[in-house]
Parts: sequence; C-alpha cells; structure tokens
Amino acid sequence: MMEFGYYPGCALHGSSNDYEQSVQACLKPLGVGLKELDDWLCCGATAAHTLNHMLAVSLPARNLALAERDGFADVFAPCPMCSMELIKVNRALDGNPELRKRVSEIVELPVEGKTQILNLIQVFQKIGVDQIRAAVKKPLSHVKAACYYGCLLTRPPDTLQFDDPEHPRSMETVLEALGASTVAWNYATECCGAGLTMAREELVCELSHRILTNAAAHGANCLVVACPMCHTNLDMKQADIDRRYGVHHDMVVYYLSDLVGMALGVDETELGVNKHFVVRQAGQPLESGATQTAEMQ
Amino acid sequence: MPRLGVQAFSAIERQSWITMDHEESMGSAFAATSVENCYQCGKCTAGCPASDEMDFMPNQILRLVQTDDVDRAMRSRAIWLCVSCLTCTTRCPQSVDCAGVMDVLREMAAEQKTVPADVQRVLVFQRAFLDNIRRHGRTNEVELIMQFKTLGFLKDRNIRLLMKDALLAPKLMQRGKFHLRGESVRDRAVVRRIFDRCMPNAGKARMAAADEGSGSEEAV
Amino acid sequence: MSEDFEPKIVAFVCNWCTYLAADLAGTNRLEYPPNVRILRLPCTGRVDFNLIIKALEMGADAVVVSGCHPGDCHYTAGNYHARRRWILFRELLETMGVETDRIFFSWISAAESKKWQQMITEITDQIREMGPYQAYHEISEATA
Amino acid sequence: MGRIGVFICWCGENIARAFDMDELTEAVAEIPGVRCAIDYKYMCSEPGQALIREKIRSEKLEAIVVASCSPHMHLKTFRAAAQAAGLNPYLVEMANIREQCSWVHEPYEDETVAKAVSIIRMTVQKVLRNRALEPIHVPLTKRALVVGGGVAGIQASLDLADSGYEVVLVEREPSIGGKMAGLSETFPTLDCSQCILTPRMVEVGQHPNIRLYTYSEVESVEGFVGNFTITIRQKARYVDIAKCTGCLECWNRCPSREAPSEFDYGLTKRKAIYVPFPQAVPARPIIDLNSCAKFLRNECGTCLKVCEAKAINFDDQDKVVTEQVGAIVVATGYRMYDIGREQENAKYTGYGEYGYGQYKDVIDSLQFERLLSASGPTGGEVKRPSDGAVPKKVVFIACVGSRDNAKGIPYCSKICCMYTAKHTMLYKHKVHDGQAYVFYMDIRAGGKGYEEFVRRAIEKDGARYYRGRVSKITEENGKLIVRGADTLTGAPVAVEADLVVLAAAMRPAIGVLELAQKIKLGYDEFGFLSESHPKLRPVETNTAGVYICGACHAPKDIPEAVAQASAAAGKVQVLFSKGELTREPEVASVNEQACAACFACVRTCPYLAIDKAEIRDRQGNLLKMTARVNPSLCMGCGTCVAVCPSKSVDLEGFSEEQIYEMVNGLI
Amino acid sequence: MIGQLRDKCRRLLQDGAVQVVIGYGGASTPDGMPHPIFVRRPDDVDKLVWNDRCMSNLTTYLTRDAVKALGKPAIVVKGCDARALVVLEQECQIDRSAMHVIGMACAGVGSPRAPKCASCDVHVPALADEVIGEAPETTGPADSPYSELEEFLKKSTVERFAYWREETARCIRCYACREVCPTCYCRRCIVDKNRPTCIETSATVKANFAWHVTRAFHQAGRCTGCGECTRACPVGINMRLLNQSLARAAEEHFSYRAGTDRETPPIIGAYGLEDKESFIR
Repeated sequence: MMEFGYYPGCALHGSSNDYEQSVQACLKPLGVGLKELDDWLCCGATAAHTLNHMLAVSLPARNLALAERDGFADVFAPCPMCSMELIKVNRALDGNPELRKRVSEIVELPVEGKTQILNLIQVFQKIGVDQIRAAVKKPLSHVKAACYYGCLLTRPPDTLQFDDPEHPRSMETVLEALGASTVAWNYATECCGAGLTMAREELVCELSHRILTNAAAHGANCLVVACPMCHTNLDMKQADIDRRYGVHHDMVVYYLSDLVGMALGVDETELGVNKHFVVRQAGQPLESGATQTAEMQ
Repeated sequence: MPRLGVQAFSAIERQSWITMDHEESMGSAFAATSVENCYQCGKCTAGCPASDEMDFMPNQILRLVQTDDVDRAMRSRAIWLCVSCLTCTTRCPQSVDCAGVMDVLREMAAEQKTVPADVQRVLVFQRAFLDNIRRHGRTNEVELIMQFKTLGFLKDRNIRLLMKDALLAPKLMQRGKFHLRGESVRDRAVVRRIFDRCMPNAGKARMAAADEGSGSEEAV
Repeated sequence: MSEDFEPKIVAFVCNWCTYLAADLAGTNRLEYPPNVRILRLPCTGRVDFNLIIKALEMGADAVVVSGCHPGDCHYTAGNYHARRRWILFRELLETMGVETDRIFFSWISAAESKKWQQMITEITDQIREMGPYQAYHEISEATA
Repeated sequence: MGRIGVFICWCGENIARAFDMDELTEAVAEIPGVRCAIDYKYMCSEPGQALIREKIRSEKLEAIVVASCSPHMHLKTFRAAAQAAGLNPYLVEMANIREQCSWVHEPYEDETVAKAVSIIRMTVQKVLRNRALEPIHVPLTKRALVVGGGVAGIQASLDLADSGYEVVLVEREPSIGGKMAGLSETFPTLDCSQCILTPRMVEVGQHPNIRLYTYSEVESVEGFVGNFTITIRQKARYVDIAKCTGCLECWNRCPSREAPSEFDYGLTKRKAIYVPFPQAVPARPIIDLNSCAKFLRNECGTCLKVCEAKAINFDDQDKVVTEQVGAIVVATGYRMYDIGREQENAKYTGYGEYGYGQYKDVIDSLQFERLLSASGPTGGEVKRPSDGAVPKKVVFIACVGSRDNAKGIPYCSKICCMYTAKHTMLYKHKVHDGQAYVFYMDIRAGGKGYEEFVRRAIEKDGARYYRGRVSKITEENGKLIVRGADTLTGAPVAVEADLVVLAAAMRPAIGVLELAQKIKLGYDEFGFLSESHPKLRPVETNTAGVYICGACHAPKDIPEAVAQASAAAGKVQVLFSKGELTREPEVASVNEQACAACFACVRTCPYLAIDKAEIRDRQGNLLKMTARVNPSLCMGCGTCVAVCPSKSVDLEGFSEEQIYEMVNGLI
Repeated sequence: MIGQLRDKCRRLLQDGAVQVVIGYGGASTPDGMPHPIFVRRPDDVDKLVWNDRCMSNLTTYLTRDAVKALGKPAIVVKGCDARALVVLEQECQIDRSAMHVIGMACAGVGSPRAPKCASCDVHVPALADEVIGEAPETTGPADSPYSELEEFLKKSTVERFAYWREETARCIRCYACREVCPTCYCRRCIVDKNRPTCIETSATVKANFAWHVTRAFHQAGRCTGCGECTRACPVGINMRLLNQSLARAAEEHFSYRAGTDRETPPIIGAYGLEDKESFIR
C-alpha cells in the first residue's frame, strides 16, 4: 500500500471538488492512499506573488513546514498552481540559508525545503505506468484525447524539471497505457487564462476558445487536463464561450484521473464526472460528440 | 523616475529569491533575472497569450524598467493583463524572468496605487482573494465572489457584471460545487501573524475598494 | 623614522610585462622614488624563494616580485606556478616571523606604467615609515 | 675573466641631463672587472657603434655592457655591433639607465646617481659570468600537414604546394570540398559556389606536391616545430581507389537506396555504394557498411560483380600511415548547431518551440542551400520537403542558437545575416510570386558590398524583415504558423508559412577538441581554437609550427576563411624559408649527474620540453634516471630552475650564478 | 606480532621474493632504541624486533644507492612511514612493484608518545602488501596535527622571529635532519652547491636561518610529518613547526595532504587557475 502526503488546495475543496473526488476514486483501486496535510493553508496563488512576494514565499513555506513536521517524504498536490508554488519555494529555500532562516521565523516552524512535491502525472509515474496498464479493466479505445498541460505543469522548466516545456509527452504516455489514443495538436502548453476567470472573463474566453477549437480541429473527441483552473475555464465556461463566439464546441473535458478511473472500471458518478458542465449523455458513444451542454437560455 | 527605478531593481532582485534555481548562488540568480540582460528580441511578446490587449508589449515593459521609467511600467495595463503563464520566462534567450518582473511591477503598482481604472478588477480580485485567505487560511469561494462582485461594482457600477454568473450559482449547487460556508483552518491566528509579518498593513486590505478608488484618481 | 633613511628595495620583475611597464613609466616620464633596484628575469616563474632570502640577506628592506597578470604570461603558465609557490612561501615566512608586509607580489602588465609608478611610490613611503628591516639586518651581521 | 668594457650613452640629453657624465664614468671605471668605461653622446649611432667595435679590438674586451636605454630597445643592435667586432653577441648586456633611471628620477640627486651606478655594477657582475653562446640549430622538414579539406584547407594546401612545398592534406570525409561544395551561390556576388570551388578541388587532386588522404583522420602528433611525426588513420573505404577507374558502374547498379544523403543533409536518399557528389575529389565511390546489404545480410554483392577494375574489397581494413612534416595548418571548419531537442552536451538545449525534426518543412539553412543548388535534390527548384510543393511564403529565422544564452551559445555566428539575405534573394529569383519573411534581431552586414547586398534583398527583392525573435512554430493543416514579434511596431506577428528556414549557429566541427589535445592547441569554452594573439598573430598558435585558419577559429565567411588560409600558408612559408630553424640559445639545461630525477621540472614545464631520460653505461645497464631538456622546445622561462630543489637545472643567460651576482651587485 | 613478522620475512627471503629486509633491529645503542638493520639471510630474521620504540622511518633508506645495491627489498613500515612511500613513488624515486611492504599496525610509538601519534589517523599502513597486527581501537577522533603550530602562531611576528633566531643560532649544520628525511634524497643538496652559493655553509645565524627556510620549503606539499628531522636534531631545533605550517597551507589552500593520495599530482609543479590571489597587488 503506497501512501502520499496530500495537499488538496482550495479549489479541490471548493468548486473543483469533482477533481478531488476523481483523484481519490481513481487512486483507490491502485492501492494508493492519500494522507491530507493537517491544517494546510492556501498557497497564495497568483494573488500572493502579485501583491506581496514575501507572502508568496511564506504561505507555501508554511505548508512545506507542516509536511516536514509530519514527516512526509513526498506530497501530492493535484493543482498545478499549488504544486508549482510549493516547488518554487522549495528550491528557493533549499539554495538559500538566509531566506530559510527568515521564512522559518515568519511561518513559526522550521523549514528546510526538502519535501518532494508531486503533480497528478508524477503520482501515476510513481505508481508505474506498467502497473496501471496491467490494472486496466475497460480499455479506452473510444477515447481520442487532446492532452492539455496548460502553463504550470511544465513551466518554469528549470524549477519544475518535470517534462519538456514545448512538447510534453507524460500525459500521453499514461493515456496510451489505458488504451486511449491521443492527438498531436498545438495548444498543449498554451495558456487558458488561468486565474483571471473572474477578473478578465473576455480574455479567458478568447484563450480557451482557441484551445477548444484547435483540439477539435485535430480530431480530438475530448480534452484531458490535470488542473482545476483549466477545467473551470474549458468546461464550466464552455457555455459562455459557445455563446460569445456563436459556436457549439461540445468538447468533453476530463481530468486525467477521470480517464484512469474509467479505465480501471470505476463508476463515472463515483469519479464525479457527472458534475462536469459538459457531459456525455449516458450510453452515447464519445465519438459522436453528442453532448448536452449546460446551456442557459 | 530613478528613485522608483532603484526600487524596481531591488524589488526584482528580491523576486529572484523565488525564481532562483536552487543550485545557483544568490549572485548569479540576480544576474539570471536582471532586466539588464534583456536585448529586446521580443520573444516574450511573440509568445504572450495576452499581448493583443496590452498597451505595452512585455519587451516594452522590460525596456521601461531598463531605462528607469518604472513609473510608466507601473501605470501600464499590460502588467494586469499578464496571466502569469510564464511562457515569456520559459523561452527568454537571455533568461530574464519577465513574468517575475511583471509580479514585482504589480506589487509596486498596488503599493503606489497606480492601477488604471479599467483593470482595477484584477487587483480587486487579488486583494479580495488575499483578504479571504487572511481571514480563513483558505479561499472561501462564495464569500470571495460576493466580495469581488460588490467591490468590483463599487469600482465600475457595471450592473451586467454584477448580475452576471449569478445564474451560475444554481448550476453549481445542482453539482454540489456550491459551498455557502467555506472551510477555514483551525489555527487562524498563525495565518494572521504570517500576514502581519509579510504585509504589516494587510488589515487595510479589506478597504481595498476605498484605497483603490482614491488610488485610481491619482493614476488617471 | 630618521629622515636620512633611504629604503633599499629589490624588485624581481618579469621581462615581458612588469619590466616593460617600468620602461613605459620612463617613456611617459612618470616619476617615482629611486630606491628600487630592478632585476630583470624572464618570468616570475623563475623567481625562486632563495632569491628573496638572498635579497634580505644583502640588506634589502623590502622585496617586490612582479609579473604578468594571470592568463597573460608570455610563457603561458609561469606566473601561475609562481603564485602557487608564493602562497606556500608566505605561510612559511609568517611562521618564521619574517615581516611579510615587506614582501610584495603584484601583477603589472606592460601597459600599467601608472600602476608601477604608484606601487613603487607607495611601497617606498611605507617602508620609509616602517624603517630599515633591522631584525633581518642583525641576523645578517650576527655570527653564531 | 676581467676585461669588461662599459659604454655609457648620453642619449643626447635624455641621460646626460640627469648625471655629471664624467663623474658617472669615473665611478663606473672603479667597478672591479671593468677594463674601460667610455661615455659618448649617441652610442647607438654608427660612430657610437664604431667606437664600441674599435674598443673591443684595441682593449681585447671579453664582454661589454652598454649603459643606455632598455634592452628591449637596442640589445639586438649592440649585440650585432659586438659580433661585427668578433665578440660573441651573448657577451653583451645592457644597463637600463634611461627608462628606469634618468627619465624617472630627480636629476643629479645622490640616490639617482647611486642607482645608475648600481644598475651598471649589477650588469657588469652579470656579464662577467655570461658565456659565449651559439644559436641552437633545429633541423627542418619542409613539408606541411593540412588538416581539413574545406575551402580554407584547399586554399592553404594550394598556396603551399604552388610555392614548391609538399603538402599532406587530411580530410575526414570521403571527398574534399567541405561545406562550401554544398552551397548554392555565395554572397555578396552571387557567383555559383561549385563553379568557383570545384576547379580548385580538381587542382588539389592532381597537384604533384599534394598528397591527399580522404576519409582519413589524424591519429597522433609527435615531435615539435620543424619535426612533427603524424600518424594518419585511413578508414576502410571498401573500394581500392588506386584500382578504381571511376566508371561508377557500381554506383549505377547498386540496388539499395536507404541511407539519407550526407551531402544533401538528409533531404534525399543515397545508395550504399556512392560518390558523395558528382564533382567529388577523389571521384571514387565508398561503401557505407550500415546500408549495404552485403554487410547487413551478406546478400547482393552486385558492385563486386560489375566492377571490371576489381576495385571492390569487402575485406578492406583501416590503414595507419605516418608522415613527417615541419608545420601544421589546422582548417577543420565548422558544423551547424543541432536545432533539434537532443544535444550531445547538457550545455546546449535545442529548440523544441520551433519543431525542427518534427515538422518536415522546418529546415536549416544548409538544407535550404541544397534546395537552391542546381546540383541539389530538386535540381535547384525550391520545393518543400513534405509534399514537394513550391512554397509561396517562406519564413527565415536568424540567430537560431546564436546570441541565445539560454540555449548555450552567446556568440554571434556572423554569417547568418548575410546568407539569410542571400536566401531571400535567391528564393525570390526562383519563385517570383513568393514572399520571404525574415525575423532578425540586428542586421550585421559589415564587409565589402555587404550592407548594399542586404538593402538589395529588402528594396529590390522585397524580403520583409521583422525585427523580433520567433516564439513558437506550430503546424495547422499544412501551414506552419510562425508566431513572432515586430518590436518596431510593438506588436506580435503571425505568419502562415509554407516553409521555415532556421539560420542555425556555427559550432566547431566534431572532434576538433580531440585534435586540439593531440596538437596541444588552446581552445575556448565553445571549442573554437585559440590564436596566439588576436591582433598581431591571428593565425599562429601557442604551439610553434602550428597555424589555424577558417571557421575552426571562429565563425567566418568564405572570403575571411580564404584570406586566413593564405595567411597561414604564408606563415608556413616564412618558417620554411630558412635552411634550418635557429632558436635563441638562452634555454635551460640539466646537470644530469646532480639531478635527483624527482621530475618536478617535468611536471612544471609549460612547453613539455623536459623529458625523463635514462643514463646507461656502455653495456646498457641503467645507471640513473635524469631530467633532460629538449633545447628545441625550451622557451627559456626558467620555471624549472625555480622548482628544482638541488638547482640541478639552470638557464643560460639568466643562470643562478648570474642572478646571485646581480643581487650581490645591487646593494 | 613479532613472530608473524619474522615468519613473513623468513619466507620472503627463503623464496627469494626479496633479497633484503629493511627492518628494526635489537637495541645496541645505550638508549635502547631499536636501530635499522638490513637482513639478507633467512636465519637472521630473528634479529628483527618490533616494539613501541621503533620510531625511525625506514623508508629513507630506500633511496640510498648502497641499499638499492642489496637487491629487491622488503621494508617494515608504520602507517605514518607509509605516507612517505606515496611521495617517493609520485616523485619516481621508488618502483612500488619492485618491493615488498610489510605494514605494522601501530598504536603509537615513543615514550612519552611522539607528538605525531596524538594526531595519527593512519594506525594501519596504506598500500602495504600485508598488515601485521590489529588496528588499535582508537579513542575518539585524532587531534588536529596543527595544534602545536596554532599555539605557536599566537606569538607576535617579532616574538616568532626572535624564537627562530635563537633556535637556528644553535644549529651546527650537521644536516642530520636532511639525512633522516625520507623525502630529502637529492644527490647533491643545494647547500653543497657552489657557484653560486645559495646558502653559506658556515654556521652563521644568517646562513642557518636560510638553511632552515630552504629545508622546510623544499618539503612544501611533500613532508609527511614523520617528525624524524626534529627527533634527529642534536641541538633540538623544533623543525616540526615549519613542516606543519607548510602542511597546513597545502591542506588549506589546495586541500592536499602529502602521501595520502597516489592519484593527485604533487602541488609544486601543478597550479590552479583559481589559486588564491588576495595577497597579490
């Protein structure tokens, strides 16, 4: 039984709870347990490093300190924003005693910056793609996915040191293990507008629209993401986008964990797929793309 | 405005703690991120997803900082349109942390209240967001949205934007994504203390609206 | 110190950098005290610690060793070898109580005539301040 | 020895203004060992030198000191004068009382005078112990090795061969010609590259003074200037080029067509037995093991059957030959920065964002040269690799790799601005309704007719230049979307291109470092070879007798490479112009009996001029080991003397004895 | 231990694996110190002794022509002595393969213990063909080998100079220090060289001072701290201090300890681009 420290982050305990549900559900059959970080704080996200750099170090640092205190070697942070902030601070602390000292005082806990932070894909890699392949019950032959990494899964590369920032392949590798096929497309690492969902809606819609369009153009029948913000912008906002541009994208947006779960035979409602805004009608094969969009007249 | 210029550099250097690659010494970390390295090739602009709407292109922002015209950079809309996607930083041939510079400029602009009116919503949101964390330790979406909407409305009196998404609530609710009472951490005191240490005047964050109001007048 | 004391300074310089700097100082008429005696050697790499001792025995109040800057050695590496020996030699002199503030090492390129002038002037004044290297002169005269 | 003459020069007023010359002369006359002290207004003038010559004879002087200016000024002069009077020149020393005394100190001050006297005294002390020396004679082999058969190597070889010296030319590839052989037309004159190069190649192939080793590499280099022994490995070619008549029947009949053509940079396939290109020198085929059915599956063997000359030899082996040469010219040229993501060295990171190697229609500039070349895979028509369509919009991107710290290359590759302008022109000439776009950072067109050339590309041939780097290239249904910026308007630019040409950086050829280590050459962090002085000795290296030219030294264009090649050849001719090499005899030598053979000197010597040697008796029994200086390598720095604990090594001209006596004389 | 030692040597001589064993012989001198013996016949191996008074460093004999003439040697070494072998090998004075090295595990020698033993970290000799005896259980980490020096350096420059002036004044120039030193193997010592005379041979303070500077500096990065020079000095000049100062410098600036590493070349004759510069104008 494998166990990881778990840093859900605000989104997964808020409007993106379907992501948490999905992650939990798909990891269970793989014999992976998640132990939530006790009394974790928000990582501060864009707001912190927009408004106060010291806060942008301290909030993640506090969480790293908690992880160290409770002796987690590695901590799983499903939200790329969170994991990036945590890793960034990890690196900064690791290289810089003065900063360590100062931050430890601020967050009232000693912090070394030695915890390893994992994103969703890395968790699957730790489990082992072959183990996953072996555990597949329902191969996803009908899935033709466009893997969407967005920004923070691969950027900044020298800090994250995860996957190629221009042509990442790690998600594809996992999906191919599930028997799904993937498309080569051009927006895998383009930004969807991220945290500006509220603040600059029109920009977010524009960017997300490009992504949805390009995915479809390359013959994908669904988008796969590993980020709550990307999912919000591409799924929840899809209706707005459709209206704004007078199109009908019909693009189902899965979390990577959804597909892993489905392949392992986990029930879709258990994965929270039914909570998505763009959902496939029960029984409808994906290819047909026949979906009902949460459209409000 | 040299005085600001100096500040900007120090701020950018402070920023480089965070962007610093762990095996690098602090010295080289500064070098890595110093705006002096920018030779205006425009690769940042070329790759920027938000550049279409920007008043200054990312490379121009860097140029302004280079030439000590930080004031104009701070007053630009561009820094608030930046989505922090880090594409610029990732592809910069001179390893300039363009996104990091944007952060610092936003921070300074916020401090000095030089945020153009039409992009204040971004700041308002970020302020509301932080204030939210400050009080709960975690974001409390409903409250955040409410606060953002009202403050935003106080800013631009835009009914449509105020009402917009209101209809989203039921949809969220129907999907169990709507939590009227959000979570809080147990040890809220420590959160306060952290905030106070990092931003002594955080207490005023709640008054963001008022601050900004006056600020924007200055700005315009 | 008595006004009539004239420091004796021996300079072992390399033929390709510092010696040329001293020549250039001449061409530019850069005046400096005449207390220094310049001894031309091919390279600082040639300067053996015995020479420094010998100069002290001969009554020098200060010794200067000067050559090409790192990377500029006419013989590619002579000055690097010299530097390494000096590092060790200074430690030995420290232990033996030899006044290492009377022994100067420097890099002066063929172009740095000003640096040469300034250095010799400074050193001469400094030694004038410190006075003759009595301690060493004594052992040089003394018989066991 | 005690008959020293001291000649004190007034240098007009330069010295005389500082001293009472009579007193000075008297004081000097008192110095022990001084036979006569004479002062004169201008010692370097003819009458002055005559005076010296006369005194040497009349006073039977055994050595002289000229007290005047710096030895760097006139030592040669006075040594010559002495020689003319029959005195060995190494018995002449100079006392520098001008630059280092009269010019820098208070005139007539006691200290000033005292200094002058002691300078002279110490020089007298030295010269008393000078020894008559003869210049060292080193035999000289008047043959040159040229490494690399590109345009630089060809030029150097021909210059040397035409001036009557034998040349050994070693080329790694099966044919000489280098990169230039693959170019279309050359800037700024647009003359056809092959038309100007191939005649020179043929000349090399036929020149009686040139021994050509193609498909060969330098294995080892022994010896020193004038006397190098070179070991050359001739790689197995499986075709005996002596027997081969060049009928090329084998080539025509070879069934396989699998391997990507090296000469066309993979744009076409070539056969397993092939001639790199039609004008190759030698125009003889070679078999590529990795694509030949005979070697892969032991089938076929067609070539063997069809070859009347019986030149095919499947059992061919590498051959190792040695050559004696006196000088070496290194002209190993460049290779192109590998744009793909995979790099041989962590220092470099490729361009994932440009999709080179992923999108067929993103190519590098050497590939584009082939597309433009009449001898190229498309016969000179511009057709794009993916579908052979004629591209209507071509984007050229400059500084790919160059000036890109993040990718590992901060330097400017110098020629890209020019050949990119050339590319836009040639493209326009071939595709009249086509449009060329260039993304650049700066245009560097310094050179005769260069700026005009670039302007022509823009003004006459309508190339559109955008000042900005490209951020990303993506492919959308057959179009390449190039997302760049125009920093002049301050706006992003997207071009839908049919073909993208990347002007990749220049890097030194593969294997140059290994070669440099064999020859003991310096190189910079990027692997470009170092000249011994950037201004005054641009083609010499710090290893005597070794010269560099062309792009192995730094990025450069054809005219520069050729000029440097001729310069290098010129330097070799200077070296060869003498009957033998003579070197300054002021070198180190070992007292072999006293030497304790700790070999500190061997480890120290910057010129590897000291060897570990054995002393044996007549029966050949080892008596002892000793260090031994090779006088033809020693440069006389004397570092060995300083590290020798027993002072068993000493340096002529600056001997221990001389230096100690100088110190004695100093004070 | 002694039994093992003798058996080993007997066998070596019997098999003709070596022609001579350089070892410690029974005390003949009044002070009862074992003295070096050169055993050439198997029957003589019983003359070999081993005890905590075997202080001398026998490696010094390896470079003597007279000893070389005896044929292939086996040599008895303590850990500290063995370091000299490394230096000699690096300086091409011995061919390690052409000799047999018998290492003696050693808890320390001399009574009172020799100063070097306090800081000993080589109780078991390196590069010995075999080691006789068990490594003593060391009590805690070895002291700093430089404690004595650091103490001395607390004196002022003037005091230090005065000290050495007194010390060297006593020197009678017997060169015992040179003779016992394994790494002082020059065929003709620099002091015995005239034209020029670098160091006067008369025992004047000046000349003595110069001699001790020279002796010490010639050991820079080479002295393995066996302390024989100081032990041999009839007038008791503490040369160990000088050796220590150079050994410490080598360690501090070039992280080099003579005789501990066969691979890295000696520091004199090599250089580093990053060598310390601060004291150079």
